Amino acid sequence: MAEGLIAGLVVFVLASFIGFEVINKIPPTLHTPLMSGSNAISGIAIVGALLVAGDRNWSLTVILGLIAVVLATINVVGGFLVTDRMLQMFKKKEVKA
Amino acid sequence: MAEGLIAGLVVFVLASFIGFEVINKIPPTLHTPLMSGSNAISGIAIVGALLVAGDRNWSLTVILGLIAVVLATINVVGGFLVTDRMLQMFKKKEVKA
Amino acid sequence: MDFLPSSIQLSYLVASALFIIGLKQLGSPATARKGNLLAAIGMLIAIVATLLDQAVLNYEMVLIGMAIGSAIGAIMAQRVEMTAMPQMVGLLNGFGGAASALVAVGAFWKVIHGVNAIPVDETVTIILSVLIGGITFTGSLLAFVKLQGLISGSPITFPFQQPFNITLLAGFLAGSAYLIVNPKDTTVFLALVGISLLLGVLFVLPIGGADTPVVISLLNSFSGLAASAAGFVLMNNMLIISGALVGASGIILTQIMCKAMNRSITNVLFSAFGSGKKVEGSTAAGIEGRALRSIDAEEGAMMLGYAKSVVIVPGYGMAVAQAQHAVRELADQLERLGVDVKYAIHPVAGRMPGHMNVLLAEANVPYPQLYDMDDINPEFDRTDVALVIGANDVVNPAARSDAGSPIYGMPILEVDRAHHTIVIKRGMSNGFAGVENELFYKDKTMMLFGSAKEMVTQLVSSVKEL
Amino acid sequence: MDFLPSSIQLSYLVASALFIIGLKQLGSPATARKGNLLAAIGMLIAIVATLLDQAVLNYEMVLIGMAIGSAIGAIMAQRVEMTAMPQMVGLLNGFGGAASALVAVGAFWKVIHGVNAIPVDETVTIILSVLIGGITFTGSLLAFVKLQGLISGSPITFPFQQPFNITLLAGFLAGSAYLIVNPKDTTVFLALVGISLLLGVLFVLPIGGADTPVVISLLNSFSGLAASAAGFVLMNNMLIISGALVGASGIILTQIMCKAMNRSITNVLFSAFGSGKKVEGSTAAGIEGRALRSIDAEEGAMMLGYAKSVVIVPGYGMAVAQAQHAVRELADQLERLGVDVKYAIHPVAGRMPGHMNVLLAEANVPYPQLYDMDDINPEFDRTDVALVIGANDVVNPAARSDAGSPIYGMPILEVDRAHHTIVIKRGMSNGFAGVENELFYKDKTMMLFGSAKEMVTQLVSSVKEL
Ligand SMILES: NC(=O)c1ccc[n+]([C@@H]2O[C@H](COP(=O)([O-])OP(=O)(O)OC[C@H]3O[C@@H](n4cnc5c(N)ncnc54)[C@H](OP(=O)(O)O)[C@@H]3O)[C@@H](O)[C@H]2O)c1
Ligand SMILES: NC(=O)c1ccc[n+]([C@@H]2O[C@H](COP(=O)([O-])OP(=O)(O)OC[C@H]3O[C@@H](n4cnc5c(N)ncnc54)[C@H](OP(=O)(O)O)[C@@H]3O)[C@@H](O)[C@H]2O)c1
Repeated sequence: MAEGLIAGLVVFVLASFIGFEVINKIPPTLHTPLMSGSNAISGIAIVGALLVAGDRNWSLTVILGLIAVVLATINVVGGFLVTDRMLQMFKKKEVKA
Repeated sequence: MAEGLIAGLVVFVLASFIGFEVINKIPPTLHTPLMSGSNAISGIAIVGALLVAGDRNWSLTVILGLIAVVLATINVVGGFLVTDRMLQMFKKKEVKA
Repeated sequence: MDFLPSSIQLSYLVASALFIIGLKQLGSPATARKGNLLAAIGMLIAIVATLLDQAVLNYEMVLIGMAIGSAIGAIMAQRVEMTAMPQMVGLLNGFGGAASALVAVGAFWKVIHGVNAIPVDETVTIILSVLIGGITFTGSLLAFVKLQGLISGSPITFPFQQPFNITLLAGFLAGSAYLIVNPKDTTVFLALVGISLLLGVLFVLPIGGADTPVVISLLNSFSGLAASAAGFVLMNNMLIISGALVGASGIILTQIMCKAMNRSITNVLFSAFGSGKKVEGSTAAGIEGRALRSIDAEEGAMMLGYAKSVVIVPGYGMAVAQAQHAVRELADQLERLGVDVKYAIHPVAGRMPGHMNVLLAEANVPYPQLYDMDDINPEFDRTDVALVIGANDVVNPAARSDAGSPIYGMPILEVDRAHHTIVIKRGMSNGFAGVENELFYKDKTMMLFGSAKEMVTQLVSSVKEL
Repeated sequence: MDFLPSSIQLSYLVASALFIIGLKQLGSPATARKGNLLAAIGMLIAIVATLLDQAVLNYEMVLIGMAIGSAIGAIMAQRVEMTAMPQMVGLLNGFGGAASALVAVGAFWKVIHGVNAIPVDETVTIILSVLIGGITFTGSLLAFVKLQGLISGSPITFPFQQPFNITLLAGFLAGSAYLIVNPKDTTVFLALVGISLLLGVLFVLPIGGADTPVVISLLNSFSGLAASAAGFVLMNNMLIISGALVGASGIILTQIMCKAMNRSITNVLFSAFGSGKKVEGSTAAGIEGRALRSIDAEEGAMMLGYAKSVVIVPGYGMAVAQAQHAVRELADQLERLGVDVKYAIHPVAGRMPGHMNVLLAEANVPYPQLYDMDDINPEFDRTDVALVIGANDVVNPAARSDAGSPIYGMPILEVDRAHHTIVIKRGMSNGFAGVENELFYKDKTMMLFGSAKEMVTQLVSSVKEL
């Protein structure tokens, strides 16, 4: 278990480095879409929710998991769609400019 | 084992992303030191060599490991020192400029 | 808690890579939309891979849950106004945090009903996940409620707030320690959940409505960390990686906002945990009696129409009034007359980073016409008219000159260097930082009082008649 | 093959983070030295942590080995000339590759003498590690030997080279397949080792001496991948992460060099595996009979001393002649006379990326005086004298105009736009790409024949007398 923890830590640290490098390059123009886009990504909690909700036997765990599934799905779907709506505007411009 | 392989793959992919992001930002001025510096880092094979050479009982493995230790140490020590020598020159300038 | 089969792990790796590439592509307007799509595809892969896991048996319920969530999410995304983006992100963010917390609670329930002893590190990660997820949930919801105007946006404080917060935190730590020793104590666990939720509320309560975007960005970072924590609970790289990416992105955006407001993160954090002593009276003495020059739209249109170069400086007021389309039209009309029109975008104009960019993009303003602060400031000397539309703090010269001002040191758009400045706002009320603005009293400044949309529309029709 | 204890794993994580931060800091001249130091500290941590592993028992021998290696490395680092950097990196790189390959061979020996069955993926990673390590080893050594001038630098080809290489590769694949089925077959394994070493030689053999830096950079990338492969063999994150970092860095540098030479990586790779049809005769017809204007150092000094602006364009010849100190002195003298002196650095001037930067830094040229190609090219129109010192291909106008030239399309420094151009070189021999340079025959061009160091020193003394 402690093994897994450290393996997880390694992955976490590396991913954080990537996050900092990648995000730091994004220009201010795109900060609002970035915020909502990364917010959509944080909906990845849905994966955890699915794993927890998947049990056949009803239990508190499953119920909590199902609520989590609904909430996380809202986060994911809403986040990506709203980001796309914003970016669509940027896109249009490009063709014009 | 296949588990470990995938865990390793995850780490490898993440580290590669970091490498690309970080290195891409380095200006041409510093490419030669970068080359020799990253070459020194590739001497990390010394860690593998130590693990392989460490056995108390003599065997072909240990002998190969020891040779690897010598070669990797040359790579590491030579690499970092020569990079430092180069960078020292850049350093001096900075104070002057 | 068991390791997942290889194919799922590999799908997770692909999904993570898509997230990273997607975020990278979000870095340029030309590729941003594709980047968002890639990230969405990554999410889809992650979800499908998870559904194929043998741990997921309860398909019907799960799919129904996802269908409900998708429907709600899609409707929300369609309905929301572009000006309401900050609260939208806040709300979605709260849902994400809640999901992470629920996952941790669910995992807790599973382990305490299992037969095995519960390892310490599992308890620790569960507690952490509940804490971060809980704070994210209630904090984001409260921020949403404030921004949406459902409750007053002004900082809410009460006596002994600081000691109370500290007591709560201490209680949380004590409870955690207890739970680590007695992992199966449900009451203590529920108490910890309760404290986490309460902390989220207390975290956001003392923060003024205008500061909330910073907090939302920070909570966005938290929601990422919550997902990572959930990943540690479930030993799932997918969650850990995506969570870390979001965590980093939120922290960077928070830093950028703080820097542009010339406040430190710790300042925002501490004033958040402390009491809101934000709203201060005017400092610049001697302003009161001074004269303003007020003009009407016709005069304004004359000045603009006969100028060689005009720089438009939009601010929060333009967002509130939804005036962006009118502004675009004004620019079109001016360009028709041969005027050179540029937009100057301050990094914290509005209430979100990039707020103005999104609004102007919505109104079809070509983005090469938008200039960053550093690029446009040297231009003001050569600008005939700077047209300030509902901006205040970001053009306040006190930031440059008045060391006593709360915004002192914040870099500003130097509109006072232009030959003339026209300021559109409804009255003389202050901006977000609550300080007087000497700019309005300068000789070169003309005030055009009224709501941004109305005024700009009037300008447009007057310019048309020139 | 077993997992390492937590504290060691954590040290590895810290060491990896130091590598990353170190590489980041290598990105700016101000922090680069500190970055290198950080990376070295990371390496130290990794080594110490490994020595504390219980698997390492044979302390004395290991420490002796490290002492020997350190001594050799330190001496090499001290002795090497700055101009000999490419071969130094090549040599060190070869050692690193050899170490990785030896680790894999050692691991193979250990497993075949173990009692357990050998899992397929372990065999695969070992084979991979041997292949990459072996190629890196012999390839780098050969590149070193070529660059050092121990053997001729010209491409070496023999009949049926291509089919032979393909046969070898096929043999390697067949052997690998066999070994996966019969993991304990030592003969086949040794054959694979042999083929790997041979492939390294064959990889570099057909590559011209001047192309070798690209190959060294690519092999540097390989040595990183070799370390990663060894990491997969030993299940060691430290090796995997650092290997990936180095792999990425090598690939990026290779790409940069290729792009600046207007060749694709695949072109370099394939012409490497194919035969060297590099050295072509002159293409620009009608050059032969044309007149050159040759001047002596005194005339050159007059032109330089009375110019308002001079741009110095160093190339490989300056490196060979070790003329950088003299060049610096010349610049000093000219500046004393009020001349504005800039250096124009082409991305592939010399034989390594950043080669000129290192040399000029050695000679104490302040780096704000160095201009990238894109920044300096628009300046040439306003430049009185462009002083080309031992550069050839990077200033060859054929790259712009002559679609048949092998360097056509390569971006160049446009010295022919300057009012006058002075070219210092020893004779009329061609540069690396082996093509004639029309620049030398232009009316505005003066040739100053002689070795770079001598000529520049003469220029210095003549300028002093002005
Ligand atoms: N962008 C971010 O990321 C972010 C995040 C957090 C905080 N902030 C802060 O927000 C502030 C942004 O500065 P800003 O200059 O954009 O805005 P501001 O300083 O808040 O000023 C907005 C001005 O617009 C006027 N206004 C309001 N509604 C209007 C309407 N319908 N029509 C016309 N005018 C209207 C208001 O004056 P009247 O009421 O007199 O009309 C007010 O003075 C900065 O202080 C910044 O630090 C920004
Ligand atoms: N930088 C990299 O990363 C890299 C890597 C691989 C390949 N390359 C290639 O290398 C070339 C670099 O171009 P370059 O313009 O720097 O060099 P170049 O084209 O190789 O020309 C060097 C010139 O210097 C002269 N020279 C040699 N020794 C001299 C001395 N002692 N004193 C004075 N002159 C001397 C030579 O002419 P004489 O013999 O007549 O004196 C020769 O024409 C490019 O083609 C590039 O693609 C670069």
